[in-house]
Amino acid sequence: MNIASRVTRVLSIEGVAILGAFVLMVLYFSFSSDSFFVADSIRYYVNEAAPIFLITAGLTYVIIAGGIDLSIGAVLGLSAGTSLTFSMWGWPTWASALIGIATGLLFGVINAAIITFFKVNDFIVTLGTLNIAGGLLTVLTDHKQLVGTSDKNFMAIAGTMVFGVTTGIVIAILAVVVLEFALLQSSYGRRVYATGIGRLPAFISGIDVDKVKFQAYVISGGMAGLGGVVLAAHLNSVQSGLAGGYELTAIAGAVLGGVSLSGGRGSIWRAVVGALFLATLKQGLQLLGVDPLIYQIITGLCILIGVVLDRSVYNLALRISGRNLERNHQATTELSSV
Amino acid sequence: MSEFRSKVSIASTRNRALMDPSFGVVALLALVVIVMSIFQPSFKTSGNATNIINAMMTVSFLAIGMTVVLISGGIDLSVGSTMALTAGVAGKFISYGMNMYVAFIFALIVGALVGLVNGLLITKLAIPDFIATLAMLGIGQGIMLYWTQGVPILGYMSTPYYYIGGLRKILGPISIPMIVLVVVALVVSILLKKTNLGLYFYAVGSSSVSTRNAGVHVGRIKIWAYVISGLLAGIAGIHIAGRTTTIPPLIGNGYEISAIAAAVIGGASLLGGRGRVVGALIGALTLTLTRNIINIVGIASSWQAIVIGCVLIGAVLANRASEMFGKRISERTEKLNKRKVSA
Amino acid sequence: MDLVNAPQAILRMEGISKRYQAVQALDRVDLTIHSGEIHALLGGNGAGKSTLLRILSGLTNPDEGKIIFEGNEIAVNHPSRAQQLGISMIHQELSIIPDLTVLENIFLGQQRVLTKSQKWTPWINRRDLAKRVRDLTQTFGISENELWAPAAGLGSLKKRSIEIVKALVSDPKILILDEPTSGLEEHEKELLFEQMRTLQHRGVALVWVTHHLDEIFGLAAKATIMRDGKTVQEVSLEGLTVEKLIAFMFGSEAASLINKVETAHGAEEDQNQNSPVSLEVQGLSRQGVLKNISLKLHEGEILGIAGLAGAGRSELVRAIIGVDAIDSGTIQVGGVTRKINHPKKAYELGLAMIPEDRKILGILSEFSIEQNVTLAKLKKVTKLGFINRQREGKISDSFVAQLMIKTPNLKEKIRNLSGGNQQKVILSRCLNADPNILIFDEPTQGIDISSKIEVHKVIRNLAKNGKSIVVIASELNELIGLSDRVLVLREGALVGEITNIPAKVSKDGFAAIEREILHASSKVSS
Amino acid sequence: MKNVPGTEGVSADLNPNMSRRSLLRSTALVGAGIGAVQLLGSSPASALGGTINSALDKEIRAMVKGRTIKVGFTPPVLSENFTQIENAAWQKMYEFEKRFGVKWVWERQAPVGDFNAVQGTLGIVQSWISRKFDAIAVCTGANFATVQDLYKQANSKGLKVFQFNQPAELYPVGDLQTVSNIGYDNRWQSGYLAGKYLANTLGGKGQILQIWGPSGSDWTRGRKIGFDKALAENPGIKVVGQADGGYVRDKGFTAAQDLLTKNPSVNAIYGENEEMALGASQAIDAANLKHWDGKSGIVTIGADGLVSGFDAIAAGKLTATVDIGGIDQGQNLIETIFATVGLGQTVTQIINNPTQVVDKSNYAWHKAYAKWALSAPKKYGK
Repeated sequence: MNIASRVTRVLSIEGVAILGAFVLMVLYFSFSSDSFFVADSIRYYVNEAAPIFLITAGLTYVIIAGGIDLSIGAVLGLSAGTSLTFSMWGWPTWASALIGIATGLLFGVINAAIITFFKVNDFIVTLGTLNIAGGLLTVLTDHKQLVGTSDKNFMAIAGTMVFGVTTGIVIAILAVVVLEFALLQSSYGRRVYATGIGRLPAFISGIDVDKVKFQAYVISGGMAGLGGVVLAAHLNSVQSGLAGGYELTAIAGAVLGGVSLSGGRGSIWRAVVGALFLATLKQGLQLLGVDPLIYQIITGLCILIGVVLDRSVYNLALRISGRNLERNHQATTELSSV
Repeated sequence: MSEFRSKVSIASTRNRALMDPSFGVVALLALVVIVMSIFQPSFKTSGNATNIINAMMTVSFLAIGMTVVLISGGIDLSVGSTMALTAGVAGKFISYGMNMYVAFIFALIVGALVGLVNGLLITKLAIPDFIATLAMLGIGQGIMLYWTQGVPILGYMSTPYYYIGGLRKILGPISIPMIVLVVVALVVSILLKKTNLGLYFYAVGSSSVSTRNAGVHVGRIKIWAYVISGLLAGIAGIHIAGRTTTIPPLIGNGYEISAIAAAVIGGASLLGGRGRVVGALIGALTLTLTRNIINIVGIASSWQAIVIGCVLIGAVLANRASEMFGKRISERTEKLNKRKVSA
Repeated sequence: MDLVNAPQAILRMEGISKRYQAVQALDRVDLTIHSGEIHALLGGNGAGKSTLLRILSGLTNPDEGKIIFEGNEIAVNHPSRAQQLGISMIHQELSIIPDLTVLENIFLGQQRVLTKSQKWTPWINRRDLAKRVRDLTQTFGISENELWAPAAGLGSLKKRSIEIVKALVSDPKILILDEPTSGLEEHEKELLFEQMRTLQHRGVALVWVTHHLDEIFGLAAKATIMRDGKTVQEVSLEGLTVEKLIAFMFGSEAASLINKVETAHGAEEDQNQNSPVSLEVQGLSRQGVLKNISLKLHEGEILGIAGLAGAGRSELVRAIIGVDAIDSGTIQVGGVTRKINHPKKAYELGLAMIPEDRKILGILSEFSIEQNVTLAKLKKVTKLGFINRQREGKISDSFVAQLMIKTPNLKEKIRNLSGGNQQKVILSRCLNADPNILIFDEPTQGIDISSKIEVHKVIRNLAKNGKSIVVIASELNELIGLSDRVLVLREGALVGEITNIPAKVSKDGFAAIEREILHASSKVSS
Repeated sequence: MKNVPGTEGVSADLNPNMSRRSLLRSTALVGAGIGAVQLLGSSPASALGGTINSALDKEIRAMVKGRTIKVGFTPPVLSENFTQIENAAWQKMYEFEKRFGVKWVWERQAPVGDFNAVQGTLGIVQSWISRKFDAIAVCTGANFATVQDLYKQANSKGLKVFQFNQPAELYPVGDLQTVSNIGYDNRWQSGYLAGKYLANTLGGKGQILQIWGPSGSDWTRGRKIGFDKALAENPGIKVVGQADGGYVRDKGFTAAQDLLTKNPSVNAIYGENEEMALGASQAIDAANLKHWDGKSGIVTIGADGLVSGFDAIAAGKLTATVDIGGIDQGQNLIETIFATVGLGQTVTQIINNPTQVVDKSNYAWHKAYAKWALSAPKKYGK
C-alpha cells in the first residue's frame, strides 16, 4: 500500500494525535529549556509521576467498565502511610510493601462491594471512600509522625537505578504493560469492554457484569496501593493530604488520552500518555520558569486543545481512509448523529 | 440489573412518598436531628438553626445550579472556581470604587459567561462535559490567582454588603441571603416545572436523541443549563464574598464536589433526567448539618473527613433503601389492582 | 375540494446525495410526493431509506440536491424546521422519553404548533394541552389517567400509539411513517391503517416505509423503490405482486431465492411430541408479571408463544433465561431441576436467547463482529485466560460464511452493519455457545424480507438438527409459519395451546389458526 | 510613633532613617556576622539607630562586581502572610542593589492546582536545582524528612538552600541540610505567647475555644505544644471546644459559629492563624456577642501579623495577634543569601526572629512596618 494510506492508517489509530502532541511538547521544552533533558530532572518528574501512572492504569479498567473511582488519590496516600508505618516498625521490606498494596485492595473491595451490591452511585460512593481514606491517613499521621524508615531496602523499592531509570519507573512501566496486555488480550479484559459498551447486552450474553465491575474496582484499588508503596519509598515520609487530587490528574489524563467516561472505549497506553502529557506540561512550565499563577490556565487550555485535536485528527484520518472502505453507514449515522 | 428490571416491572404512580428519590436521606436527617436535640441541648437552639441555614447558603446556590446541569445530563466541575472568580470580580471592582450593585451585575455577567463558554465547549466542540468543565475549573483558578497575584482581596466591605453577606440580619434571624435563596429556589423550581425550558432540561437529560427527533434544539438547551449554573455560581460568589469579608483566590476549591454531592444526595441522577431543587437543598442541608454536628459534638478534627465520608455513603444507601422498599410496595398494590380488575 | 382526485406534488426531492465518512449513503436520489397520497418507500436494509427520511425530517443535511416543498426550494436543517413546514415523522426506534409523562411526551417540541400561537411563550399549560390532544389520544386508546403517568411504564404498543398521536397532533402536511406497524397487534394495525386513510382523505401526504410488503397493497397507491443508495424507480402498485416488488428491491435472482423458501413448511404430522423433553417449566410465577406457567419443550420442536403485547411473552422467556428473578416455580433442563439466576448459568446449561429490541439488548455496538460472536462463550477462544485471535477469527469466519453475513471484514464494528446482518451476528453469538435450546424473541423485528427469510431458514434447520426452539413473534403468520405448536399467554397466564400447526395449516389454512390464537389471546377474562 | 522606620521607602538619595537603619544592619552583617542580625538586625527597634558609612558600601560593591544572584522563593501557598514576607525580601534586595550593585534574579513559585502541595514543592525545587539557581528559599508543608534528600542533592550541586517560616525547632538540627533556617519558634514564640496572653488577659481563669489548622502540619504541632504549656501553667483556663478551621477564614467562621452556639459563655477564642481568628471574630459579631473591650467580652487572638489583622485590632474586632516577624524573615533571608552567596560568609543554621504579641497598645508601628515592607519600590521576578 502507498505512503498516504499508510499515514492515514497510523493516524486513524485513536490516541496517536495526543501522542504526537506529547512528543512535540517534549521537543519544544528540550529546545527552549537547557535543563529539560538533564537526567535527574527527567528521572525526578517521572518518578514523581510514577504513582500517577499506576493509578491511571488501574482507573482505566474502572472507566472502561463504565464506572468511576475518585478514591484512588486518597487511597494511594493512605497505602503509602500504612506501608511506611510498618516499615518503620521494623517489618521486613516485602511485608511492608504487601501491607500497602493490601490497603489499596481493601478499599477497592469496599468500593466494589457497595457499588455493585447496593447499586448506588459510584461517584458519591468513591467520593465517600476518598474522604474516609484521607481521614484515616490524617489519623495515622497525627498518631505517629511518618518521617522515614531506616530500612534502606524499602527506599530502594523506588530509588534503585536500573538502566538509567529508577525502579519506581520500572515498576510503573511493568504494571502499565501487564495491565494493558491483560485488558486487550485476556478474556477478562474482553468482558470489561463488553460491560462498558452495554451492560444489558453483555448481561444477556451471559456476562456477570457485576462481577466484572467488582474486579475492576479491586484492580484500581490494588494499583493505588502499589502506587502508595512506590510513593512512600520515593519520599520516605508521609503526611496527611498526601496524593490528594491525584485522581483528577488521572481522570483528566485518561480522558485526554481518549478514554470515554461513558465506558467501553479507550486503552491504558492512551490514558497513560494523557497523564504523561499533563505531568510533562507541568514540569516543562516549571523548567521554563513560567509564572505558576498561570499554570492552571495553560494546563486547562492544553487539555481542551488536546481533546479537540485528538478527535479531529482521528476523524480526518477516517474521512480519508473511508474512501477505500465498504459501504456501511446506516447504523453509524444513526448513532453518530446525536 | 435494576435499570433493566425496571423496564419489566410496572411503574406505579402510587407511593410517591416512598419512591421519592430523597425520602431515605430525609428520614435519616429527621432521625439525626431528633437524636441530637435529645442529647445536645445546644443543638436545638434557634441560634444553631440559623447558623446551619447561614452556613448552607453557598453550597445551596451551587447545588441548585448543579441540579439543573445534572438534569440536562451534564456535569459542571467549574462552579467552585467560577464562584471564586465572580466573588473576585465583585470584591475587586468595589474596591476599585465601583458602585456595589453595578459590581454585582458584572459578577453575575462573568458567571453567566463562564457557563456560556462551558456550554459552547461541550455542544459546539463536543468536548466531554467532565473534561471541559474541569479545564474551566483550572482556567478560572488561574485567572483568579494571576489577577490577585495570590493575595486575598480586601477592603470592599461596606455596611450594605454586611447585610447582603448575611453577617447582619434584617429582622430577627432573617438575613438577605435567606430571602435570596428562597427566591432562587422558587424561581428555578418554577422554571423546571412550569416552563418549556424546564421540560426540555428533563427531556434532553433523559434522551437527547429522542428530544432532538421531537424538534428541540438540544445544544441550546444544554447551553442554557450551564449558563444557569454559572449565574447561580455568580450569586454564590457575591454571597460568600460578603460572608467571609475577604476573598482568598482559591476560596472556591472543593465547592464543586460539595455541590455535586448535595445534588446527588438530593436525588439528582448523574445519568440525567432526574433531580429537583428541593433535593439540592436537602443535600446541602445534609452536608452542612454533618459539619455542624461534628463541631458541636466535638469530634476530633482528624476524624472529620472519615465522618463526612460515611455520611455521603450512608445518604445514598438510605435513598436506595427507600427506593427499593417503595418498589416492593407499588408492585404489591399493582398486583392487587389487577386482581380487582380481573374480578 | 377533494384532494385525492386533484393531487399536486407537495414535495419533490431531486438528486439528493449524502456521503458519510466511509460511504456514499445516497447517490442522486429522487422522491416525489403528492398531497393526499400514501406513498410507500421500499428497499432492503441499507438501501438508504432511513438516510433519505432523516434528511427530509431535518436530522441530517444532504451534500447535494434540492428539496422543493409546495413549489419553493427549502432547507430543512433541524427537525423543528420540518415541523414548522408541516413535516412530521414517526420514528422506527420508539423515541419516547421514559422520565416524562405521556402528555409531556406528546407535546414535547410541539407546543407552538399545538397552541396554534406562533409567538413563543415560555409557559406550559398542561391542562390546556391535555384538552387539545384529548380526542386524538382517545382514538388511540390512551386514557385520561395515562396522559399524566410517566411513559416509562407503558408497553411498546402504547408507546407506538403515543408516537402516532405525537406525529398527528400538529396536523402535518406530510407524515413520514418508518415501520409504523412493528410491534403492533393485528387489530392495532387495522386501527392505524384506518387512521392513515382518514389522513389521506384530509389531503395529508403519507410517506410509508415498511418491510411488510403485503401491508401496502390496497393502501398505498405508489411506491418508490431504492437499492444501494439509488432510486430504482417509482412504480404504481396497481397490479403489482409482492414477488415483483421483491425483484425490484433485491434484483431478480435474489428474489427467486426468497420466493422459493417463502413456502417451505412441510405439512407432515408433528413427530416432536414423542421426542424427549429438553426443557420443562413448572408453576413459574413472577410478582405481577407471570402467573403459574407450566410448559414442556421437546427436542427438534419449534414452540411459538403468542399473546398481545404485555401478555408476558418476553417476560416468560426472560425469566427462563435468568434475566429476571422468579418468585416461584421450577425449571428442568434435560430432566434435571436447575436454578437459573443469571444468563451465564443459562448458557452453561445449553440455553441461549436472541433478545428483542436488537439495538438496546442485542448488539455491543463498539465491538467488532468477531468480538460479538465469541462473547457468549469466550472459553472457546481462551487459552490460559488469554484470547486466541486466530481461533476467534476462524470461528467468526465460519459463521459469516454459514449465515451469509454481509461485511467487509470481521474487524468491522457491528453498529456499521445493517439490521439484518446485526441480527445474524447475534444469532451466531448464540449458536457459538452450542445451545440445545434457543429462544428467539421477535427475531425478525425491523429487518428486511430477504434477511427475514434467511433467519427463518436457520431456525428451521436448527430444529431439524434436533435443537429445541422457542419463538416469540407479534406477526401471527410468521409465528404460525414457523411453529409446530403455539402457546397463548394472556395477562401473564397460559390460556391456550394449539398443537400440530403444520398439519392444521395444510388442512384449514393460516386464517383459521390466526383466528383461534387471536380468540384465545384477547378473550375477556370472566 | 513619629519616625517609623522606612515608611518613606528607599529612594536613590538614601534618606537618614533608611540609611542609618541599613548601615547598622549591613555593618553588623559584614562585621560581626549574621549572629548580630539575630540580635539587633531584624528587631525593628534597632532600625531606629545607625550612621552612614559609604566607604564600606564601596568596598563591598568592589567585591561583588555587580554579579547576579539567582534566587528561587517558594511558599507553601499564596497568602497575605507570604506576600508580606516576599515584599520584605524585595525591600532588602532593592536596598542591596542600590548600595552594593548586586543584581537579583527572583522567581516565586508556589504549588497550586491538583498536584498535592507537598509534591508540588518538591517538583519546583527540583526544577530550580536542575536550572542551577544560586539560592533556594523554601517554606513547605512537607514534613522535615521528606525534603532533606532533595536539599542534599541541591548542596551536592553547589546550590544553597534556605528554609523560612519553618518550625525547625521540631527537627533534629543535626540532620538539617539547609544553609540556614530563618524563622521563629512556633512552640514558645507563637503557641506559648498566645496562650500566655490569653491567660493574663483573662486573669488566669476562663473558658476558651481553639480553632486549629488541618491536623498533621508541623506548624499546628509546634503551636499546640506551646499553647498546652501555657495551659499547664494556668490551670484556670479550660478548653471547652476545638475545631478544624483549615487555615481559611470562612471555615474558621463556620467552625467558630458552631462552637459558640454550644458555649456562648466562652471568654476567648484562639485561632491558630490570623485568618481563622478573624473568622472567629466575625462569628462573634454574627452571634451578637461582645468583643473584648479591655474589661469584658470575648478575647480573640491569632498569629501571623497581617495588615488586615492589625486593622482588625485597630477596629477592636481582634484582641491580639502574634507577629511572627514575617518582615524580618524576609529581610534576613536576603541578608543571609547575600552574606553566603555574595560574600561567601558562614551563617548560623538556626536564625529565630523576635516575635511579639500585638494588641491595641502596640499595633500601630507593627502595621506601619508591614506597610513599609509592602511598599517595596521594585517588584522582582515580574
